[in-house]
Amino acid sequence: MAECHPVGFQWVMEAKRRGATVIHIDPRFTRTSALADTYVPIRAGTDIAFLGGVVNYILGNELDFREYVLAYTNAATIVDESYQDTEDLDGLFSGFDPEKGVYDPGSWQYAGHAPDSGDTDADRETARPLRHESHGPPIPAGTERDETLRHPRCVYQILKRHFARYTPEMVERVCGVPREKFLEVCQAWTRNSGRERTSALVYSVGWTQHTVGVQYIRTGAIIQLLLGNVGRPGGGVLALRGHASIQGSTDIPTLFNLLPGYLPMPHHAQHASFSDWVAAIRHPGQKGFWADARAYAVSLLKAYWGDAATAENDYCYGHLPRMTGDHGTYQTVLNMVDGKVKGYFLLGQNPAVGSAHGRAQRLGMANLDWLVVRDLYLVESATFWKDGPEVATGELVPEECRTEVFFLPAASHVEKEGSFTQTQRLLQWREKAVDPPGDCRSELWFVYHLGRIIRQKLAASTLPRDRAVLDLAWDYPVSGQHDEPSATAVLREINGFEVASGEPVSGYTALKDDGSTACGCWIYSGVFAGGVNQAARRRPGAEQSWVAAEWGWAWPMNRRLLYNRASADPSGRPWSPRKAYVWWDAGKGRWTGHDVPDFEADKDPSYRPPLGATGVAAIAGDDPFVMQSDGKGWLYVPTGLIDGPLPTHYEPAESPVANPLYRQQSNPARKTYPRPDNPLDPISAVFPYVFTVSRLTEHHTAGGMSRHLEYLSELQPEMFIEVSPELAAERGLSHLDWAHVVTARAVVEARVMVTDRLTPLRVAGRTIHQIWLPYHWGGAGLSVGDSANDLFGIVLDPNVLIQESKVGTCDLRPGRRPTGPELRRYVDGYLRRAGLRKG
Amino acid sequence: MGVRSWIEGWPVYRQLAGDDPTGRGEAVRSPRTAALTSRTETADSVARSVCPYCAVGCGQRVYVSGGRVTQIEGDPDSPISRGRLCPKGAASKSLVTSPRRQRRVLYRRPYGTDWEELDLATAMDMIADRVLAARAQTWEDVDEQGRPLHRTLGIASLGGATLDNEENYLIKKLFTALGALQIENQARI
Amino acid sequence: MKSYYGRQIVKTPVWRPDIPAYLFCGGLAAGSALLAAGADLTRRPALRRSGRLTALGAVAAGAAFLIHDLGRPARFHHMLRVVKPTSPMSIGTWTLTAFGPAAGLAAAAELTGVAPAAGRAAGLAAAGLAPALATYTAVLLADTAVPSWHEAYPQLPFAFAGSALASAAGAGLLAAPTAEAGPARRLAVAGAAMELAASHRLASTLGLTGEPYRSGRAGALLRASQALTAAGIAGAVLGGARRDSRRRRARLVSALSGAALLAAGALTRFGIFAAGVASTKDPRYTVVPQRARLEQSAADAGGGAGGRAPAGSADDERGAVGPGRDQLADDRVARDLPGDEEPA
Amino acid sequence: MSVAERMGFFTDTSICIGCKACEVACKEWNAIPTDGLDLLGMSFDNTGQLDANTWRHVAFVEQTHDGDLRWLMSSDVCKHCTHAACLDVCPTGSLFRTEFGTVVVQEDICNGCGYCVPACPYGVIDQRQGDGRAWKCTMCYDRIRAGGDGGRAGSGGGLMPACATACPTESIQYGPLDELRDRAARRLEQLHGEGVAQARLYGHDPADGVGGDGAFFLLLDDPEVYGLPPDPVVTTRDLPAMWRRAGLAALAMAAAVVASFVGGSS
Repeated sequence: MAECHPVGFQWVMEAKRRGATVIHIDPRFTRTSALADTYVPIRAGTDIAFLGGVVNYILGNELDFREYVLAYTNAATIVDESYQDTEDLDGLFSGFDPEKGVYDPGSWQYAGHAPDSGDTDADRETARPLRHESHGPPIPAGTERDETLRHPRCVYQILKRHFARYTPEMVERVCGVPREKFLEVCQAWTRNSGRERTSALVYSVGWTQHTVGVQYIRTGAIIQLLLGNVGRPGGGVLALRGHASIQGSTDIPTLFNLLPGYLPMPHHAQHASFSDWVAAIRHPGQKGFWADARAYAVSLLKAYWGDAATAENDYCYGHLPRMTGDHGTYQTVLNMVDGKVKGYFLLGQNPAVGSAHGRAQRLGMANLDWLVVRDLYLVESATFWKDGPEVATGELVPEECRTEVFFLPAASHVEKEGSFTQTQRLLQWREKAVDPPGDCRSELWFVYHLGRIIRQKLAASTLPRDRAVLDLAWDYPVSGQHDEPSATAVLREINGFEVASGEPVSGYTALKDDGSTACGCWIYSGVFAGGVNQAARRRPGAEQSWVAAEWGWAWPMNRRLLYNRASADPSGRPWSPRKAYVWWDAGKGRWTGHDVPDFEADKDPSYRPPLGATGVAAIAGDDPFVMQSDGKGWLYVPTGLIDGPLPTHYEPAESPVANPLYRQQSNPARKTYPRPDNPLDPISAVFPYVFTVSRLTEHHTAGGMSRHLEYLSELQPEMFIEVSPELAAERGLSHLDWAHVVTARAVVEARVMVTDRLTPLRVAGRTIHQIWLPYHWGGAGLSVGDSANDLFGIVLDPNVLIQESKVGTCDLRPGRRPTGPELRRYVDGYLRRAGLRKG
Repeated sequence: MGVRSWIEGWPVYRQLAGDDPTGRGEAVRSPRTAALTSRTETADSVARSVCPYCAVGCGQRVYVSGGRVTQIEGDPDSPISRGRLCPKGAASKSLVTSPRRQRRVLYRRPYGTDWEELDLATAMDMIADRVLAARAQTWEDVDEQGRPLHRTLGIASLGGATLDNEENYLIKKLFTALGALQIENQARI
Repeated sequence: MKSYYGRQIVKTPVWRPDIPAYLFCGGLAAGSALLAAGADLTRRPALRRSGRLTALGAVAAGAAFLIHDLGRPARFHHMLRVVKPTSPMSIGTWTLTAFGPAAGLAAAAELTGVAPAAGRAAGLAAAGLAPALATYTAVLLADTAVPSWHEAYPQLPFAFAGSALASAAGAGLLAAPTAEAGPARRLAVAGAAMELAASHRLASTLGLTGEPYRSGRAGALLRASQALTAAGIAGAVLGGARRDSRRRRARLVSALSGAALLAAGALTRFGIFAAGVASTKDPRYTVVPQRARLEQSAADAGGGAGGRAPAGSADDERGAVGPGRDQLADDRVARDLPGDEEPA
Repeated sequence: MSVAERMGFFTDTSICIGCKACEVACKEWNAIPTDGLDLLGMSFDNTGQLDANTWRHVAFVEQTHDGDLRWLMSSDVCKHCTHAACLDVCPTGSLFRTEFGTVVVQEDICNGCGYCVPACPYGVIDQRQGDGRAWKCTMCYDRIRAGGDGGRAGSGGGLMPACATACPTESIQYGPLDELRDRAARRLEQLHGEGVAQARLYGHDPADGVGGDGAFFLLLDDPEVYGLPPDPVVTTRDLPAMWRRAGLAALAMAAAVVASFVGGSS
């Protein structure tokens, strides 16, 4: 966190100053470790084993916050009797289909619930679980419970059994963490949680970029729920996101499987009709606010197609494109390699350096008809045809590369107005300082005018496929010398408005499913409440409470802490005065407190839904998780995940060791792309070392915004690789000399930094060396070097289709790598020795 | 300048006449130094902005003089950042004003070996044509069972996550209407 | 001793060879002005003439070197904004500013024969300023954080004064006829002796910070200087003793010894300059004496306090130089870290 | 020039996260050229030292004690000494002491004589290649004397220096020196109370060889570990003694001349 989010880290230091204990777990000793009270080195890719150990410690010692767990989680809920755990099936859950490599999750359901009749394979292809960023998966409201937690099939008991083998000894064996160190963490964490105290859990892409990434976070969530650290101040599972508006680009997604507000992009088979689509979004009998999802969906279609969207034509549902499978960025790039894609837009993104398997990215781009790159600087993805690594190896010859490339310079963040959504769901509006120089333009300008030109060109078309374009509501006011469209007008549309009057709606509860409201993104509804740009609010922090509710605007409904009903006990009183956040004011009959209550403001804690209630009415007065279909925090996930209802340690897709916990080596449901240009080596002696990559404070992601700047480049001027003194001795590496790293995909070279900050670990009875590389470098800029992401292959988490790019296996050799055509022969030699290529 | 004022401006004279006989303070201060002030004070305008790097969302103040950005620094009002910035955020002015920044459209024709210049309006028109052509070539109306597909897999997009919500909204809206499905961004990565 | 990767602490002077050249010229000018004044008062016109002309030539060359060394030569006159008693360079500049015209006037009178009385007055004024001109440069060097200069402040003025006299005497021996060279000869011996004594003390009494005067380039320069000085003394003595027989040869010996003394004067300045430079490049010369001072004062205070760290934090040497977990790492540090290289 | 309160920096290295925001903020504000792109292999330090183009420099020291790793980070800066050698020796009056007690180079005056460079006992000020003038931290003289601006104003009324403004963790604190010294003493006490025995202040003592620093530090190891002199002394402290020795030498010189003229026959 100190490395990549230094300014956010001020709050950790603030907490430390007030007595908080800071624990840092990382494969490598970083600037965060330097300031932490305890640093725990861990083998990359084994966090579930570690966290599972913590769960086992909590349950084994009955250290869970029982009152919270019982009331607010699904610990008491009974699971279907056909469910079989990894304990029963040596690392698999019931329902696994080895042919397809997917689960039928029918047996994972709560007792009494009809099995989900979905198509898990299609769900994986379309990363369906990604929809649940704003809301839980749909299930019926009623559940069987055992409030004593003794029922063998209650979630609590299943959890206990599932994690029983994650003992301190096993943690040591798998993670390389000495058991004393592990127990120190367990004790600190549990000691600092409960009625009086809360602990926060912070993670980043070190968790998400794994074939079990979602389950990593799930394990963290289980711990935090067991310890009562969710929905309470100072608690939480906090994702530190790495880009200014990466939260926003999921909320208002440019993602193939989502529409704004986590509505699903229709699937050709699952959502052939409008009614199929709406029915699939929510479960008819579910609890909570997601039950109103039809209003959100209809309002989106009204925002897209305006007057053309009517009840009679299903609000232009037919205009939406349909998924048939995986259309994610990695599948798309492989399709490019195979010549199936004609044109590609890169809008402020540099996959030649930033995406896994850089060679596939570049060769894919070299096989397009045309490419549009919009960026501030000439990034590697714009110049790959000219000076990319494949030009050096002879795989790419400029005179033979047909890709037509348009480079359009972009406006910077000070040259346009608009909102970013930062890591805690806070929208902040930026004012424009100056006009963009030269040909530089905002994306808003580019997209708006591209749409305008295309609509002009199609104006006379009678083709049915062009109706969606011509019907589009695309009349945004423009101003200034460049006809810049109004970002404010777009934000108003995102907020939503009454179709008849054009008045902004006050929030998503005002949205209707009859076409009388339009709303571009239901979770952002309220950002323009009262006709005021709430994201532009800047009441100084010093002039308001510590929650600072009048700075920017957080979705949903300006709530700063999600599920904050859990900060009060079931009867609505704060768990403790120290940790008071929102509470029930019985006198006024309302929820009140420091934040906007994430609950119906006047629902009494004693409210119990009548039999058969659904939707919001089915949420009891002590059900804090109002977007979950049973109102509870899920320790166990009966539906919605592709790879199991509970987290399980699997080895990374490439690992130097066999899974010490189960016979099942790696995530059985992981998404793979088995093809010759994407070789992966599950366990190999040829690639004996573990490597991991991350960022440096001084650079930003693929370097497009840092390696072109003098002041940042001089601070970290060159690509380097960190190795322990032991590994340096083993491989004959000298400090500051060159070395190269080889994987089944690529070889990259770097200067050697020998440092004690990396340490060999004892894992499963042997020594495992880990090396670390920053992934910022590429061939363009002031500071250039080989790109670490070239080392990775493509293998994805099945739930969200994010690649495993935090761990792999490699070889490490002194000296520089080969150049020219020899380079590929060198890698091929490794592939042959690893048995991954014949001949 | 008269002789008198010249002499009075001579630090040696001021050493003798003033309170700074050793010439290490007041006496040796130059007129330029005496007039120094912060360029943030004299800026024509200040825009309230947000750092474009990571997702902490630090507040920034962008100072403009003569139509040029002269300083970007932390916004002390922000309850998130309290006016602080990391090295990247602190380098924001360089990011925006660097001479290395590309300010003109560049075009590489198929099989070309170097960039060419291209007018922005022409480039926009060419891109629109290529979108329509790719869409026409790869349009899929229905699947094998006759269920609607209404899409093209011939066009893809990958966006950065430093784009504004409003921009992402329009990107998704336009591409969805065009039937382009493979619209992705950094969040997948 | 601990250090930050073996890097130097104080900065190496940014002065180029202009500065030691100036030191030499300034000394030569000062000594020559003195010699000229003495010759004037004792009616040795040839010695006076050579002294006055040498003084002017040397001071002009010195000023040129000084200005050339400035980062912004066009701002030379900014030196005259202030009179700073705390700045030897300011004092020196004003001294030079007074000395230069005086030396110029004396030389002009010498060359033109016009206004001999004014010439004498100017020459005496220059001579009056000369000891300051010759010795302030020692303070100039010593008044820095350069370990081998600062610690040498008691010796440097004598080395510079002696060197100035010997150089001027050398010039006198070169230029003046044998008949008038007696004072120059005696001055050569006196100046050289002063310089040799001071140089010897520099190398022998300064402890660690004397080391740079003995080793490396500075040591070589100073040893060469001492050899030439000795030769110069011998030549001066010999040239004087044989004045009655073989006058041409005696003249040659005098001239050679004069040249040797001039060269020795230049080498002394370059040697002392180089020693200071060398002492900045190794943090030992900064840290060790300061550490010793702290420990001494802590011991004097009767406790272990002072600036010393508690024993628990006392790292071994490599810990401060660079990371390394074990012997392997020690090897690496020894091989690779810049601090272990010989100062350039 | 009215005399304001003496302002200073207290750099608490125990909370420095080594992000180098100070280095960049300083360069952006003062438009300082880069120092070149060199991988130095000194942990994460690739600027090496304070010099004409680096006015804040973050040192990184990796240490191992009994298998425990410690990574020291410290943002160094000009000390703005109470008795400043650079200021004392400057022959042009380019360097001067401001109304805030800080020491500043006037870029319109400096003629690049270079005297200040070896005079500094900390090796801070330096001559810029290609420019010829001497440069160092000004404690953002232009900012701190600007009109006040609410929240971020230092107690002196002006803006905070760029580095202190940026510093994410308040490792760099700017304020009235007296206040900072009190704060530092409390912080030291707190750290000692927490068992951080190695913590010590550096440059805080008005009785030290430079009369105390306007920019002082809380360190976690000996100063030389961070590249700081353990017991710096302003060179001009010895200036009277130097002049006395020079006077003696001058007298000796005059005496030698007199003797050489009166002592012989020709």
